[in-house]
Amino acid sequence: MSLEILLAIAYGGAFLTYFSGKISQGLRDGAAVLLSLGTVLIVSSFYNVPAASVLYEGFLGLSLVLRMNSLAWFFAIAIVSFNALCVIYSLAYMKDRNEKDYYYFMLLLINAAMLTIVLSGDLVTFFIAWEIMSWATFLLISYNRNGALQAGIKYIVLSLIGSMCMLIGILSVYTSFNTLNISELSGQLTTASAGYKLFLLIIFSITFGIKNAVMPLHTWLPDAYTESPTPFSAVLSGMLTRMGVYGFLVILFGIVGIKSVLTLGSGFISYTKTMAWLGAITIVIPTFIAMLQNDAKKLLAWHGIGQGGYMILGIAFGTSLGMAGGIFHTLNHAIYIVLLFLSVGAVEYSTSGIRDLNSLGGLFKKMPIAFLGGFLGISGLIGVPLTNGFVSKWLIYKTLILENAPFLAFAALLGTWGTILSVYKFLHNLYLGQIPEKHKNIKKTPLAMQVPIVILSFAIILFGIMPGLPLKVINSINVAFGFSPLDVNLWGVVSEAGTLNMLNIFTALIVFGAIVWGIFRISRPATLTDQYDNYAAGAAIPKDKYHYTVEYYAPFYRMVKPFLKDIFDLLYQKVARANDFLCDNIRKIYTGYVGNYVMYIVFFMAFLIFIQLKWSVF
Amino acid sequence: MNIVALIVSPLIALITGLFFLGLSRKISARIHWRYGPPVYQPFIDVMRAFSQKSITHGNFFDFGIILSLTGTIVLVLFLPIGGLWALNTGGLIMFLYLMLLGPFGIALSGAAAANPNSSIGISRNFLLALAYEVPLLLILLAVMTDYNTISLVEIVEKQAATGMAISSWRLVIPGIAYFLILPAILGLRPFEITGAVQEIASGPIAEFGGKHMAFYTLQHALQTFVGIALFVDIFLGGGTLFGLLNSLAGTVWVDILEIFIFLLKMVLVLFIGLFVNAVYPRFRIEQAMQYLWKWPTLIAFVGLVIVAIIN
Amino acid sequence: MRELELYYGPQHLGMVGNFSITLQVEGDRIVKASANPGYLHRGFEKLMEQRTWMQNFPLVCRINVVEPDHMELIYAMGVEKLAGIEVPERGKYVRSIYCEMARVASHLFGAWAYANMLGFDTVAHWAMYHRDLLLDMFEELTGARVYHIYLRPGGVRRDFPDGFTDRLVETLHKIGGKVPDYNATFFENSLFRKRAECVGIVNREEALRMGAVGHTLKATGMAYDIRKIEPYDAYDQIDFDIHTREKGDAYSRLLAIRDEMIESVHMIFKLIDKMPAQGEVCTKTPNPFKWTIPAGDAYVRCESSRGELGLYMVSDGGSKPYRVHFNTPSYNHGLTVLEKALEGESISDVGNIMISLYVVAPEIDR
Amino acid sequence: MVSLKEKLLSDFEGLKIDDREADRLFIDTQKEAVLSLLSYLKKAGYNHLAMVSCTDWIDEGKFELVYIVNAYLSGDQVFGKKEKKCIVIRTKISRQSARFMTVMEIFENAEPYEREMHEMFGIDFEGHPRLTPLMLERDYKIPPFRKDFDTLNYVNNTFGKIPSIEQRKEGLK
Amino acid sequence: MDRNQISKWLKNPGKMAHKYSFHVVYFCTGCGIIEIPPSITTRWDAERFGIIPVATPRQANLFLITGYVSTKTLKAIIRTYEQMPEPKYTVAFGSCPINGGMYYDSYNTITSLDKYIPVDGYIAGCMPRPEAVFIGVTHLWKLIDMDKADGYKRYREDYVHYRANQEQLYGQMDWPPLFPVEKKEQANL
Repeated sequence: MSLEILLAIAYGGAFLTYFSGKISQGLRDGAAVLLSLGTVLIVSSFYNVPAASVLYEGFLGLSLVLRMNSLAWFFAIAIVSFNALCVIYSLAYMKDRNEKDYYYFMLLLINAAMLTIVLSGDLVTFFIAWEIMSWATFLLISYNRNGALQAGIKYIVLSLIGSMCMLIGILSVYTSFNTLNISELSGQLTTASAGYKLFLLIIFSITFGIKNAVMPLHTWLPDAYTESPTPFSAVLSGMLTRMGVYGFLVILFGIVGIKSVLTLGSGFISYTKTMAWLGAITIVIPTFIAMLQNDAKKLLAWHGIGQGGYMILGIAFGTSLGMAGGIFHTLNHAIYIVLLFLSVGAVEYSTSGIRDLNSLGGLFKKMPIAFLGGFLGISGLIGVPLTNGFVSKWLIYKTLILENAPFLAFAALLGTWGTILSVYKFLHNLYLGQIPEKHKNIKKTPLAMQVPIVILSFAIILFGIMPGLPLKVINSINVAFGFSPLDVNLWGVVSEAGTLNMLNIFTALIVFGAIVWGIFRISRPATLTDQYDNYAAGAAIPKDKYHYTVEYYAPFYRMVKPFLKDIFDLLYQKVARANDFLCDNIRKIYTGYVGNYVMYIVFFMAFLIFIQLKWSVF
Repeated sequence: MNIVALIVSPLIALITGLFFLGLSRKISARIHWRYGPPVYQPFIDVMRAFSQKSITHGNFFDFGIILSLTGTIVLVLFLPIGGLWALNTGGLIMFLYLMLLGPFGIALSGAAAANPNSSIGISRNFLLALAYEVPLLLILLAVMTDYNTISLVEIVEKQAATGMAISSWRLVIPGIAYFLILPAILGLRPFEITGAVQEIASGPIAEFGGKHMAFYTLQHALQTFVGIALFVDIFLGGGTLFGLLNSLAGTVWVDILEIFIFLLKMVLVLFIGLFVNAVYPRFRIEQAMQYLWKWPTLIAFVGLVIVAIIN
Repeated sequence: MRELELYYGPQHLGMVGNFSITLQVEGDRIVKASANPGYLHRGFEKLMEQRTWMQNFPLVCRINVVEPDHMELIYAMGVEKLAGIEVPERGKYVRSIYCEMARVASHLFGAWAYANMLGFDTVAHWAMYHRDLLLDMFEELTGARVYHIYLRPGGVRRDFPDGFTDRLVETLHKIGGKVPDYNATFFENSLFRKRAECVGIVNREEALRMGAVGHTLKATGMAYDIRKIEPYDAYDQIDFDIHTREKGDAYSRLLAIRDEMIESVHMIFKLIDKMPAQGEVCTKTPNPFKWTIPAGDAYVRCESSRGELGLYMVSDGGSKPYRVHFNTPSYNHGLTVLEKALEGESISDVGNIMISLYVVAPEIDR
Repeated sequence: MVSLKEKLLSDFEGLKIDDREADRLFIDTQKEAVLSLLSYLKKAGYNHLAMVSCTDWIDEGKFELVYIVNAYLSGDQVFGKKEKKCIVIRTKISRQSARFMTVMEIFENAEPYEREMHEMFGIDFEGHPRLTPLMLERDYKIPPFRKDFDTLNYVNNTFGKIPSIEQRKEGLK
Repeated sequence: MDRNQISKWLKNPGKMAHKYSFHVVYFCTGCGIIEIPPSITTRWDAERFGIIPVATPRQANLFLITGYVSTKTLKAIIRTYEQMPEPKYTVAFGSCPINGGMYYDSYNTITSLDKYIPVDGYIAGCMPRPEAVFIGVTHLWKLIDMDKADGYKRYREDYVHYRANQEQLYGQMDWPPLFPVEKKEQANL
């Protein structure tokens, strides 16, 4: 099967779904599920099968190329799998919503666009797919209207700034080397001057940094994650945002080449060091902001930013260990953040739209599957041993310590300990504690929601105990980029200083867990009691008023709020004011449609192209 | 060695930990001008708790406490007790993460009990953990950077060759910082915030009774053991005694003696800690955080900077 | 947003006495506190209407378990005023010494409670030990550890035993000798100051408005002390100081208590020095079973260890009181001042503030 | 120098003032005058409400409300400024329709006292923000502090009627 | 520790452990509380015998009821007693819980406590001295040895009656029955 057919199915499927929705709801749902499962099958058949094909010859004199290699496959399989799970989940979640045709169409279109991005062998295809993805995402973020529209506009404005940068980069590359084919470029760029490389890296870093929400460029993300429909939030956080990481990988290792990247700058100021520090900042600050959030999805959104920092930190060092950690973490993060979003979605579904952490509680007996998802999800997010998050974080920490960057390691570890606090609050306020009276008879979680949660929960444990499964694929990516492969087996890393063997720990935990559990069982059985039979200093429990949720870490809030508030409020306000200023000015010239913003940008780009063609300054 | 250690080291830790709990009660009693309970009192308490019929708030309530105890036992396997260790994979990072399982399990269990006192206690516990983790991470990173390894066993072995880490000037600063945060790790008096009985009715364990309480006591004993043992392992050279045992090398006696020396060092550390804790009231949580983020963090940071510059 | 109601007491280790505070909490801050007394309500004032004038002594001391002696004193004073009985000179001194001993014991109990509340076990144990030494003196004097029933209308039940004053002085020296230790480990401990300073502030204006008395008022700079304003017994015979503090927080209240305790010890020394060597200690009263007291009403007051203690008593000319109403200092402190002082404070400081206001539950409930 | 008694007599009508004791002033007044008298005294420096009490004169069919105010004299102040240290104001209200005005606007700390009076004597204080039970949890048909409430009888009828466990078991057989 | 002790420990460790590890839950139900602090602190040091106060009833096995019991307090006592895990022992302090003591005619204090919850031992006196607490505890040891400290068993067996008494006093209780109560079995007194 060739790559064109894959893409044809992906794009065609999106349209097919849309039009079948006009005929019947069931047909559309069936088509969406079948097509997304079909793409999973097709992509998985490409395992270890490198492929390349020319999609279209002579687009503005360039050929559009598709190629499948290990990196592309790794991302492609993740994209289509998560997409399939989210489509299945949507069947139940979106049941009572309007405009479902539009929703499924956009979801599948985004899937196809992402697939095109990872499969594209040249920068033009890359750019076109990137644009399709961005616009479709914008439309889907704004699905809920009102606040969502604001979030969408925030997203698209930043996205367009990113695209603009990328276009500049692509144009300058084209003028310099007369080709946009990635594999050809990687050979030619070695000859370029250091300054040019740095320029290229920075311009692309802005693009991918915006997409991956690296710290100063992250402002679009919290709102977008919070406002979009929850299954799409999952896709957005799981894979779409991580297209930034893919971009970094392609530009750093695929085009510029790691050896030349590492030579850029020296001492304290170098490209990789800066990137690593940005990553570290991206870990620490959002993690602590997440602690202040009261909206379940917003809390996860801030973690989405924070976890992105680990990936950047991993790949910035350009060692095989760090690379493995960074790429593996991309996958792991996708698994648990998708799981967490789906879990929140289930709560939202059952409680008819409540996701305020201050007003829920005690749902774990009512929705055990969603709770399982939430519990394993936060375990992965923290990186509790035996969950997947641990392995990738371990790889990253180890890279940092062995590369003699203890302060970066400190930032990364501190981020983890901040994560514990906020995600524990998440779990506690949603699922544990006292259940409110009105939630005692909530809707059951439908099967279509349970299945993806169970699958992802299983994946968390599986990759946690057998990290060798994905690490072997990642090893082949490492090899493709010219690194020495890691010595991995099924259970972990074998022959590095300080080995990791999850089997040992798994066995130890199982054995001792069995012993402890055995002792627990043979000692006197405990009586099961109601939540109202509880210690309250001798009084009867006040119903609905005996759950500690509001300002869970109140002393800490009081301590930290002044610091976090000042810095970030100022930053936000500045960004917002600048945005307002920009928009106001545009509004003066144009009538105020969203499309006009784009017009403006297109004109600007045309201007840049003109300058480039005339004087070739870039 | 490994198989022996797998069985022996949790037992040693459990017994020593409970003994330490009893010892600390005895010593504080003497500071109060009292006679105090027998040293084996915690054993009786655990036995009594086991024989009581507790209540449970559901399976997750049970799961939390089991996870907590299991995690702490597995944590002990990573600790070299003298020359005795069972597991050595993942290094100190793994150790740090496993240290989390104990409080995390208690937290899950306490939250499943649906008691706000528990929840407040847990929130305090996590905040305190965050507060002391900051200096602790700096300290451990300084050690790891100095020895350029992440393996705990290698650290102990390298110390055996050179004497105590705390006698080398680079690591004496992190050592001091560790000693400052040790009461916080052990939950001793100025930092006895989590289970402050007079404030939040013993916090996370407010709903624990019977076997749950017994499990918690065992976990607490192990936690106490681990907190002190980590200090002894990283800074006081584990079971070695300035090479005095070299003459006996190769015999079984070395292993046994090393364990004894290790435990003796631990008792010494405990004693000093207890004398500090007897003359302080407990902090408010934000005061504890401010303290921990001030001096210990500063000292640990200086230590890490020095180590990082030298490497 | 879900409200949280926390119950602080009655079954709570941080609650000294059977009292309950319902806290509405946001984060760890108290939004609203409402005191919930009555767990110890026995209807004393009703019961006393059904017993004769002398039978009421066992009841009256049980109103305040921490410091029963001032309760006896106020009741005796009330009866004396209604019946027009005078106390002999030596009896006055014995009464004053007895009451100051009770004040020291009560303040030591307060120190125990305060130290215990902050997890300050060592000091708590010391304070309780020293209080026990004083209770031994009480036992020698009256035959009981806690409820002494030593006072009676017209004086005291019996004179001091031989050598009692020497042993009392010795005991007080023993306790006083530990004051530097207390200062070093407790009152001037930097950590303790961090906990107690700027907590539960009741400034002078608020204190006056809410009718605070005793050390709560002394901590705001008001030297309001009945022993000075309306001297009873032998207090006008000796000179003593009223120690005040300015800030009105928990720490200054505690220091006011400490200073008062030390001053009390000095007062006992002065009283012993000045006491007439010989003399009656009690005026003769009629047969208690036939004793009737002329009709009328009286309001008497004295300074207990927690502040102004008042008694309004009505007699209808019979053998039993017609109406008795105690005005106890904890009543205001526990029901009005405490609720205000707790607002906006952290839940870690509930016990801290409560003990610093020295709320004794049975006194409220009666 | 006009004494306080004369001043009060000139400013208020229908007061019966008794100053038999050196530092007490007992005032009997009409119930309408209580509020104005209290605020007058507060302005005159008697700014501390020591207590609010009540006596049940069952033979007369009256409740006698007693307000005791005194001056917050500080030890270092000159005592001559206040000629009487305590002032006791007594007023009688009907026992059948026991209601009165709250004095909380004048003295804030009257709140628990009035709550207690409400509970123990069944007097309604108009304008009081929370007349919820303070001490008692049980319902008593007659408020317990009234003279016609027989405690021993009540105890025998309530606690005495509750059988012991053995008796209950016997009853089953 | 004599040999008798050792054989007892071996025979029934749980029971022996209960004897030497009394975790006390108490609250000031009355005057008796004033002698608790002396008995757990320096002078008498109850911790010698393993007696220490704990915060919540869940962790306790000994309930000290320290003095007269008002009706409002009785509710809290029942609640606390029911939350204690079995085996649990109750010791009541002073004369008042036995028969009302000097408050025999008070409208707000109950006269005999054992109508509402089972009491394993009484320490008579007003007030009992701290020594009496220890004598009470040693007496409780003997009772435990003889299996006569069976208040919790009686409570379980006769729960219907206890509950009926409680409901007779309070009307409807705030919490559901601890043990299942069958309606027809309910006493008809």
